[in-house]
Amino acid sequence: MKIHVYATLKDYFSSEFELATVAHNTDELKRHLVQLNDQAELLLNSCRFAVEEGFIDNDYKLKENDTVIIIPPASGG
Amino acid sequence: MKIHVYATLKDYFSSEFELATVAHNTDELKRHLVQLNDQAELLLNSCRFAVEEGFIDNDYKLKENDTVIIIPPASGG
Amino acid sequence: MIRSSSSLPPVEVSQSSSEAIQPPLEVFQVISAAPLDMVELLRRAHHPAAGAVVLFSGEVRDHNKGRAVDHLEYEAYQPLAVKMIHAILAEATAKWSLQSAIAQHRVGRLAIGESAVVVITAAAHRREAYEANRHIIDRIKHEVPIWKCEYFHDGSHQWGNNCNC
Amino acid sequence: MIRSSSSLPPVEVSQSSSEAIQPPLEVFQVISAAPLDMVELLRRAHHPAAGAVVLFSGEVRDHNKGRAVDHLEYEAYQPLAVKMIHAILAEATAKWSLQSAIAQHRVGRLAIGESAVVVITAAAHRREAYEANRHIIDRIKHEVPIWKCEYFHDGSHQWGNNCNC
Repeated sequence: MKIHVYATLKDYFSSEFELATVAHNTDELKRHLVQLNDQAELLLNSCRFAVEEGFIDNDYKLKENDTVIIIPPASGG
Repeated sequence: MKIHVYATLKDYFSSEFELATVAHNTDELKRHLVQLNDQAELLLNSCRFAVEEGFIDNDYKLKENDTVIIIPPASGG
Repeated sequence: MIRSSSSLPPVEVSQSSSEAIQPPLEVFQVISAAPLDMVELLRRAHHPAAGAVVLFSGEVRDHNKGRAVDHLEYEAYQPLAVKMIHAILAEATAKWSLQSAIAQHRVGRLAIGESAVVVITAAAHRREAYEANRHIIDRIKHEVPIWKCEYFHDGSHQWGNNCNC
Repeated sequence: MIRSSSSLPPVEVSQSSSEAIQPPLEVFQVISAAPLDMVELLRRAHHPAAGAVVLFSGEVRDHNKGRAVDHLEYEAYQPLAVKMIHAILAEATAKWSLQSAIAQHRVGRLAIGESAVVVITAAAHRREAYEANRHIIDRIKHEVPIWKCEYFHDGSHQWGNNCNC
């Protein structure tokens, strides 16, 4: 599955990469990503996840050919 | 003494005119003006008075050569 | 006795914020018969330390309280109006540590859609810029000797106590 | 499950105000790499029934938290950001019976003093224009996937959770 990350997440991962293993939901995806870079764990816990159609939560069943967008907290203020 | 009026007061008085009698303070001036047009009484009670130097109240001693500015309520809103 | 022209307390410039800069108060024609030039006013309000700029424009509506408006006329007692607007801007600049504060009010005849009054505030952060902006326009509308006369389609006119915006 | 892209309740257009007009929602490029054209945006926001226009501009400050800023870069996840900004504008338009609601956000590199985001609201009266304007910018800043990266004079950079305005 394809992963796209934005903003400060690019300090931890490539902006676009292929995940070898399939994650079936966002919690599983988070665990895979922490294995790739455990420094990102805290940040990942505050991120939202989306597929092309919009935001998803952990109930959404990820498929092998999904592109998952990982969205850090907005700039806020 | 010279009187200058503004805005809706011009529906009751000329915009600039000379008052024959001298009013010694703003209360006296108001009485003279009501004698000229008693329809203006209610409006005059909500007006502010000024001379060139700024707003005045009834304690200010008007002099014969003063120009008194009569200021209806602001447009508000 | 003669009272302060605007009944304002003396301006105290706050030095409490570390980012507070002694603000250069814009001095220019605050009452104007010519159309308001928003581009020029925005340019003047610009400041490298300001992260937030808020502009308010009060514009002539085509209807007021169900009546079709043809045009407006604004009248001011200028000597006092100018002094009071400057005092209001100076007080707001100090209170909200503004980088700039600008206000300009039209007088004379205005067509539908024209801007009668513009207020621009610039501050480090947006809360201050919004609050100061609204404070300034509220005080201009309530305190400053500027009056609106509405001319309706039916030929009648009315001096307004009611705001158009 | 897939959730609504913006988690917004459905838009309900209020018909309660007698002056409420079904507002024509401006549809144009809400995310833009090109400089924001405030004159054109103000022109678009113009409406004959609007007595009050409020413009907010979030601009790049030369300092943030005591550090000298060289320039900024903004990044957006555009497909979602665009949808969310349109939804925020539509909701505010309905809630405050706005005559127009416009927002435009820059992406890419911005110099000091440039405007990163503009929000314009037009309403019959100024309370609505101010409140809607501030609501829109607050939601854009807190909810929409747009991020700021500050590049400092010392060569370092920082992705910001902290607003520049």
